[in-house]
Amino acid sequence: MSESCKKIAILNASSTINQASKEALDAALIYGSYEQSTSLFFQGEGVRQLISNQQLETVHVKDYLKTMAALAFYDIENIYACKASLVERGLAEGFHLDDVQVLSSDAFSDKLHQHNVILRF
Amino acid sequence: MTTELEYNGQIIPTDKHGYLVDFTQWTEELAPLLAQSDDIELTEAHWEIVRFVREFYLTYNTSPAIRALTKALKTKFGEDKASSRYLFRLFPDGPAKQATKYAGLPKPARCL
Amino acid sequence: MTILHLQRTSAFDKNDFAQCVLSIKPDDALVLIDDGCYNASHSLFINFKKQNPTVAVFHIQEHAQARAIEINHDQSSPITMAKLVELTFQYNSTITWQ
Amino acid sequence: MQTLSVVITTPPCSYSTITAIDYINHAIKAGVNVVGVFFYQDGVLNASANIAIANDEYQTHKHWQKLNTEHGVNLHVCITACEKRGLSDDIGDTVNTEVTQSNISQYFTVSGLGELVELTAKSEKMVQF
Repeated sequence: MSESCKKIAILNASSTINQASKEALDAALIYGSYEQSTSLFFQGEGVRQLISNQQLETVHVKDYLKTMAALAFYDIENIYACKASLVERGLAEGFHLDDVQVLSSDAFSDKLHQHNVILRF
Repeated sequence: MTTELEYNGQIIPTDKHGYLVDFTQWTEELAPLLAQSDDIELTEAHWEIVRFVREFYLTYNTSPAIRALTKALKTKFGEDKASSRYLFRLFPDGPAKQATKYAGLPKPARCL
Repeated sequence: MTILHLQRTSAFDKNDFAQCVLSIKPDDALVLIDDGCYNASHSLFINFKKQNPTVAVFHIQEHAQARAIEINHDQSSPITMAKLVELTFQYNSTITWQ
Repeated sequence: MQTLSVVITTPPCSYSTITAIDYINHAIKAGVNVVGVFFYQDGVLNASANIAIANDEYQTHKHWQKLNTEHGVNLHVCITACEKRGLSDDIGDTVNTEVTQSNISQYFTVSGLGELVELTAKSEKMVQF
């Protein structure tokens, strides 16, 4: 598969306590572990996945957000959040991840356009 | 095939593949017992990986897939111990599968 | 690179379309599919058309017809499923908004 | 030849799935090589061997079957997503029984997310439904 130099974007659009969000992360980790260039995008309700101090275990949901801290081991270094989505929801940029790039809608879309395959969950 | 381990008069439930049902019940004494079912005797080299995998799980709430494992090992132990060849020599059925079992962690997802 | 945006949900029900319109660039195209056809009369769509008159917009004719949606052809061009397959290969990538 | 893979995330009883099947059939008619279909999230429910839909409704499962048998389209299901939803290829693989059974339709291939990566690499285009 090394001949493929496609860039993969996983566009996260579901809120935190949602099976779709965990399965999106699983897909991203697989692309990463197969050495595919992979980026994570958070837009709409998806931005909620980045907010710190969420306590998923309180409602018996496995805290997959902790797994995001391991993204670097999967060579996933590009993480983008849509500023407009944060503002619309009154969310401050208090993330549980360090390397999130918050982008205007235009810049966010520019980044998306640099990818060959885009999956939205 | 058993669905529990007996240790020190205590019954510790395992799933049908031999993994602990509750990872918090694990103690270091259980590791050799878990390895025994695969006919593996744990050496210090095994232990390094088993402890590492458990720590990874406790930090990130997931067991590392092989590539992530080698990458993470490289930072800690250097190139020699971070090759998948080295890991497969220690854990012939797959380091992700076996090291997690002895570390008392859940069976990694089949598709990962 | 260009993106073919496949809009499958109605903005009267879900907010995917709001994110979709924010992500469309001038050389992209938008296709209204399934309940996405309902967006033709949504203010988001009408404003989008005003601000981006040159972006190609299509809808699957059968999907609009099935829902008794009349779409003005200068707002969106009716296409068949066969044409959608063609479009898939004319753009660099696709995003499915659903 | 143009190559295409499709990702399905909608369940068999969703009308959205009909659109996906329609799209794949048109791709085949246009001479596109459909390398594979990957079922993920609730999409894996399409692989159940126990789907029964009244005769006067759209037979989603029969259309998948036809794509596989008549057009050789590979239908891959993510086994982890399956098992979470009660679909398995090793039912009965518990204590005291050697018999394994499957409730996954024979027209589907049990795969993992690695197959999604393969399909991505092997196809010119990837479309999600």
